[in-house]
Amino acid sequence: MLIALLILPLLVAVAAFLLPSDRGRAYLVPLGGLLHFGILAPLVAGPTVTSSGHWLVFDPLGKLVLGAISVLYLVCSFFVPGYLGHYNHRPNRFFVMAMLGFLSATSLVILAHHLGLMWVAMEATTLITAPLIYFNRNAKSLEATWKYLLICSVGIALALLGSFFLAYASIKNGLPPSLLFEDLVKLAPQLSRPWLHAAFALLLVGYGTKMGLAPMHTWKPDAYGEAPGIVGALLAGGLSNCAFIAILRVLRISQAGGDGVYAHEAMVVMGLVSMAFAAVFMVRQRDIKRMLAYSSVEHMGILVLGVGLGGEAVYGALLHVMNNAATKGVMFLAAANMHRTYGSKQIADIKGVLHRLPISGALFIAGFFAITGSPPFGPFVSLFTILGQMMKSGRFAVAALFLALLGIVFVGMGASVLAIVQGRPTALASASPEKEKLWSTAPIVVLLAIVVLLGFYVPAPLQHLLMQGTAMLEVTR
Amino acid sequence: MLSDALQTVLHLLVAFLLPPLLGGLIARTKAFVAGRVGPPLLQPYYDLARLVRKGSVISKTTTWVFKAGPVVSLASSMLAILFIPLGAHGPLLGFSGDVLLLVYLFGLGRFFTASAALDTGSAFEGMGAAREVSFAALAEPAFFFGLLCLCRITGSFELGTMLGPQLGSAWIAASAPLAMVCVAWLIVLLVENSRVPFDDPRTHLELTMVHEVMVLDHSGPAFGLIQYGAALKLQIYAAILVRAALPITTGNALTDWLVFLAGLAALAIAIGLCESTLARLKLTGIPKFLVGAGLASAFAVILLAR
Amino acid sequence: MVHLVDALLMAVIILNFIALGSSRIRSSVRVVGYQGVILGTLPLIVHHSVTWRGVVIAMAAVLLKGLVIPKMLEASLHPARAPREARPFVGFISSLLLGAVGTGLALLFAQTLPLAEAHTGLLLVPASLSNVMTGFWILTTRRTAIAHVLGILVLENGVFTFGLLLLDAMPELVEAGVLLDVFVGVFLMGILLKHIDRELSEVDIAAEPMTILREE
Amino acid sequence: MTQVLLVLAILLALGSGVPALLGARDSNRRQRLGAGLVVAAGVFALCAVAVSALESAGILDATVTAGWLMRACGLDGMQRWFLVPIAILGPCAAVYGTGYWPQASHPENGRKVSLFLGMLVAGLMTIVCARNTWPFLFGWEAMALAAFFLVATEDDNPDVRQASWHYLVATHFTTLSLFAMFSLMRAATGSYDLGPLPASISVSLSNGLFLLALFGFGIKAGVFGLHVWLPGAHANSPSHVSAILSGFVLKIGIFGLIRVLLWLPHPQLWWGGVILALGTTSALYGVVAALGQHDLKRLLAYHSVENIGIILMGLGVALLGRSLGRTDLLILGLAGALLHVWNHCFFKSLLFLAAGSVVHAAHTRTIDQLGGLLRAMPWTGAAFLVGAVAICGLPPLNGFVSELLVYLGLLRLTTHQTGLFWLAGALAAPVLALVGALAVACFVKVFGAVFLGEPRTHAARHAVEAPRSMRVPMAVLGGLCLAIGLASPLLAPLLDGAVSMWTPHAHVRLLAPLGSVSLAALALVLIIALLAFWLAGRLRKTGSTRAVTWDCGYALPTARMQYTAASFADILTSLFDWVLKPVTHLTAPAGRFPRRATFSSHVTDIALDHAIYPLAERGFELLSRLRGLQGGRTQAYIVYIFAALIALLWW
Repeated sequence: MLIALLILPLLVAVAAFLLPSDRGRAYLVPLGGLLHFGILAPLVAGPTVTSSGHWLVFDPLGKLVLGAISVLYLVCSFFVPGYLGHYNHRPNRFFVMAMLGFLSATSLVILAHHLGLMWVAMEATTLITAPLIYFNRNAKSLEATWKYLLICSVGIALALLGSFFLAYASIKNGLPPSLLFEDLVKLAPQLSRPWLHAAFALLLVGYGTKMGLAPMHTWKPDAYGEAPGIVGALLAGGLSNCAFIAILRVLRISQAGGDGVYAHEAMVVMGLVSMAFAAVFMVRQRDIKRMLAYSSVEHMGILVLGVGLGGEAVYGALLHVMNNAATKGVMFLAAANMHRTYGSKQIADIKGVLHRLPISGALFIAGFFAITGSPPFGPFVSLFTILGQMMKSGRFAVAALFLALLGIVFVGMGASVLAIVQGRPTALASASPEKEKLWSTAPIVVLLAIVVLLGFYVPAPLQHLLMQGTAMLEVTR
Repeated sequence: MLSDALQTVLHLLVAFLLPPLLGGLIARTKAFVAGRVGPPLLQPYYDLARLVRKGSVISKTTTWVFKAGPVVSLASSMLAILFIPLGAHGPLLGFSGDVLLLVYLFGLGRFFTASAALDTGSAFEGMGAAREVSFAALAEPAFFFGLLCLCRITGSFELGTMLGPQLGSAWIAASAPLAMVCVAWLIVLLVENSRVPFDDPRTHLELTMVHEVMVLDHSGPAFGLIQYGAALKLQIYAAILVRAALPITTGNALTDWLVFLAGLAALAIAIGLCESTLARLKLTGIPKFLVGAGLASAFAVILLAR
Repeated sequence: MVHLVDALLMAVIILNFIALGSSRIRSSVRVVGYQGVILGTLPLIVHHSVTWRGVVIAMAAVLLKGLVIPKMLEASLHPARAPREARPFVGFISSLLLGAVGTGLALLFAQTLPLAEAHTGLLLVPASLSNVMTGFWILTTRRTAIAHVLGILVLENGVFTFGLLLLDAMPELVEAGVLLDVFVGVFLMGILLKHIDRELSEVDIAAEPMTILREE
Repeated sequence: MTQVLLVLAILLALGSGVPALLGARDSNRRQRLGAGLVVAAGVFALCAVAVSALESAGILDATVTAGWLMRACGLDGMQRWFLVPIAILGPCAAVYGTGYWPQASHPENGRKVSLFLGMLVAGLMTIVCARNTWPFLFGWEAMALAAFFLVATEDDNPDVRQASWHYLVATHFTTLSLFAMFSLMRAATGSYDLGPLPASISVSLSNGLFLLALFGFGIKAGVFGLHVWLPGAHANSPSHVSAILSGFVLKIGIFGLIRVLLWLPHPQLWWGGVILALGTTSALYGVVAALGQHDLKRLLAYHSVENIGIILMGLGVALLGRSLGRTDLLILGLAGALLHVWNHCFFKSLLFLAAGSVVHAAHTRTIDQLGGLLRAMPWTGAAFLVGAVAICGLPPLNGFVSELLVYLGLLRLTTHQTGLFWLAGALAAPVLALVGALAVACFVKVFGAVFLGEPRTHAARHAVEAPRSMRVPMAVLGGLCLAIGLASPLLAPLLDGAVSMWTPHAHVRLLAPLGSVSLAALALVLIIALLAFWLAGRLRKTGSTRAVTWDCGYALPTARMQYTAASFADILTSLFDWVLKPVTHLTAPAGRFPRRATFSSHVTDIALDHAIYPLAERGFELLSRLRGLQGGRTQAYIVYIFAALIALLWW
């Protein structure tokens, strides 16, 4: 069954390659999404599934993250045919294939329980998203893709070195050579501490580059800024979370190996640094998508910060994975609608969205309130839980910094968001024929509904998974 | 000896019939100093009687607010005087905190008098109203710090007690603060009742008036109400000041009344002398003077903290 | 055996210095190719038991790293327009010095990590870290896009060197995957290099290329 | 039962905008339906208050609610006290809105206003009855965001945009400090349920919580220094929204402060001192700034700062009493503050509604472009007059009663014998008196300039009275002002219930002469009536003639000769120009035949224009300097990666 999750999207991708019609091909993306979700749903509801040889394991952490990605992908995929129809002068064969391959690659990252396999899958996601970022085929998107590939390659190389270090940590002490996570966790107490220590640093930096933690985030604003909105949504809500889960898996080994204090503190610092970097660049940001990219940096920081704090903040962070994915989806898709209508993603050019595109505008501003942690949206619950842990463990300085940075981000982001949604639309935008259609708004509404629902109520199965996931990351000393 | 009932009747008579006489006394004093014969002492009463019988000229611009001005300001003064002790005789009404009622009743009167002035749409009356409310606002702290002194000394917030028999002994313990309060209150009295050196009721140039210019358009019975109300107000301030300065309670009602009335008369004569000898202050100098008075009475409070 | 390995590793390190010091891109590409060839053959020497799958992977590595990738990179260099020089921010002498410092630091860092008995005395870890540092220097001191690709290749060669310590632990499937990923990555970069070449005019190249996307 | 009624009320209010949202953009009928729903919500809320009062008195036992709901919400004495005003004000504003902001004439934003007005009321109700952190914060943000959208109703106007932005930033800082405060409280109690904190927590934690509450709720309440959002938001939103903002949204800050202060152990003496000092400063600054305003609604907004100051003065006295162990101070101060919450809610919203009618009729908020409206708009004028007299704290209306309680608290503090704390009272009370007198000056100015004299512009000349849907809410609020002024003892049981949350078995009437005040007010009304009757009789008998205003012999006065509001306030504003820092623009007449000469001046806000803006500007400047970090060079980016790696390895 797990193999099907990996193979089916690839099969659909092959179909996309063979299908001659550009219009028809676009519909393969929702088809792939549906298939993936259809296989995934019963698996998530069921017990932990392990493939023969333990290379692929579908554990609670994986269920949480892959579930979020699958839902986000499914919802976003309904946006794709209309979107590609709008740009019907561009060939979409590689775009559609990459979209489907993305699904397969991300699934593999999350399912993989082998350090090397996970690395291979992670690198595959980088390679497969590059054509997605280059969709617009202009100088800017070229530069963005280049930087994305280059910086992520450096990061991923360091991650590979870290994986090797980790493997060597067991060989050094004469343990049976295995790169399976479960084995590593089991053997962790006997691993060589210096190697483990260095491995965690390398892996945190390496996968942190992919996740977009500052100061390794530098590719993010460029890539998110130049990629189509829907790709931005998938990168922010999907790919980043893949890297996050990779870090979590390594963290478990580090914890079990007795190096947990260092790992946790490193994550706390990294999280705060990411929030700070994001805050700096979100103030007076001129580009709407870059703004969202920095927001993604901020929230990736919050994720590692939460996990670094431990306790109930881990629960908060895991919940925040869902919240952030859905909310980023809302914002990126709404931004894509604005970009199409206004023909620009410069904040100075976009005005009066609430008048011109009332639904997208309302959704965008709702997404803004959600992502900045306002009740009653989902992110509030997760942020508040993380904050609660800070107070509980008496880390008042961290809490003060956290809140101050949230405040700066709110001010920075709010000024831009309000400048966009309020006011009178420009003459250019009023003249544009673009209209709000079902395909361009319904997916966003669904995502926002999820965000609101998660704010009021965490469904019991999800709650169960979250508790299991939290238990997996509990510090055992 | 005067019976209680008789004293109450006397109190009412002094409260409501005496006020115009103070004005007469002041005018008489001024005439005396100027070497004139001056109007009879009872002239204010004749004026009132004449006004009540006269017809009125009312501006076309005005509304009912114009007529409400005199009514409300007189009504508030009439209610206020019931809470004032006249000499050693306690007030007719009283409750803990009535001192605040007094302050705010004057505020109510001021509100409506000034509004009535603005109702005419006249630039001069607007000017007068502006001056009236501004100066009154600045006089407020001076008056209030004095009240606070009395509150702290007597431990009561009821005018009857604050100005009651304890005050006599308090003068021995806290003479300096009380003296300062009396000075500050004299200034407040002069400001609130539009006397020289802060205002000149006898001036003939509207541009320089404060209170009188506000009522330029009133005539007839309404103007009568205003004049009577002004007299009542003077009486209230005078009664408070006299009691604060002369807190003599002999136990003999007749003596007490005589002391009080003599005090009132002396105050009226003093005001008359002031008006005869002092020049009117420059308009822009008045706020400074008022702030100074406020600081003086604030200093009195701080003196109590020793 | 050990001496042979160490000698080859020394060669790798020396190639690093050549790559750092050479001013012509074409020769750098070749240098990196030679490195690839050496590293591709090393597993066969280090490995105690030679399996046929190991041989296949080694052959593939030699082929890809030593031949295909360098050829591809050379092909992406437009004969007329492409820059011949690597145009570094830092002069070549300084580059060399930096490389020496980097290699020294790498050696120092390698000293802090304890090795298994079988591996003590081998130059594997220092060589690996030296490659990583060299890759880093190339990446940060060169201006042109193709130099950056070379930097990445050197960096990855370093990681690959370290992988030699783990030959027993790493399943061949994963090894193959790593190799494939590296190749596809460089392949994609090669495609992009062509596009970059097409997009940028001479003027752009003379100025600072690829810096449109930034915060002001 | 209480809980069920509460939930119903909240849901009704929350959903009141839905019919409008689903209907046509210009459907007045849907809007009226929505207003009806808000009225129903108000009725349910009042029923809940009654039921819970009966339940707590042991007269009624109607507990039919599930446990979790009981934990989520409920009504104690304090909550009942705060629920009543919003249950009255919400419906009044909604009904007023049907006449003032009909969807048919505002198709572009009418539905938005209906929707968020309901949400605002629902949020406020939720906050008041919340017993747990989550509903409290949900209600809080619903309130905050709904208010934001309401302030931003006319977002094509740059002033409105700026005002809504200031509001949004301010309210989010409140939210963040509430996050910190509630999570700290949770850490102390181990539960998200709201309630007293254990005495085991440290004094410094208690102090920290006090400061957080003061900052967070202080922003919402509009305490001086944190009031920066308030004038703009009140001035630029539709008037019925301003009414709720000023009438109750500010009070919710007070509500939060009062509740949290009760729960904190180790009350320090300096808490009361700080609050008293802040209150005094706010009161004085509010009224002084109001004097300098040219915009009718802005002026009213600054008076909100003033009145919040008065409420805080009462609260400060109560806190000092609590720390000093003086129950009498506590009861008087708290009762004064609480009663002033009601009173300010009623008279300030009355004033805003009346101001709304003026704007509705004359299409301007500039005081000096109005005038003489009383003749065209007798009801509105009368309503404004009632509000003005009440806000100045003048008898016989309600403002006097609450200010009297605060004064009594201050005076009692003044007579406190030990220590030097009494000086705080002795310095604050005269300031309050000054504030009262300045308020009189200010409202004489407004009432005179807007309603009296001659109309100054064409628009003012052609104003017409507001429709009945706008007059009825004003009448209700005005009636309440009068009723509380004349019959305050009737409120004593409810007030006792609220005050008893702080000190058991409080009886306000034992300390405060509510009965005497009512009698005095009645006597005053009676005397006024008799005198008015007499004067009317005399005038009829002696006869009167109509003529032009006597203007010292000038026979043809025009409206432009009238004293303007700005001139009226000049004596006082020039006295305070060191705090108002007015900006003047002068085009002096020049040449032999001078063309147009103009002069204008406006006062600035000391906190916004002289503290926050320069500071924010500095901060942003600093941040901009860091932007070079993302300078576009890949090489630098790779250096970052290695720097991070080395830092982590070095650690």
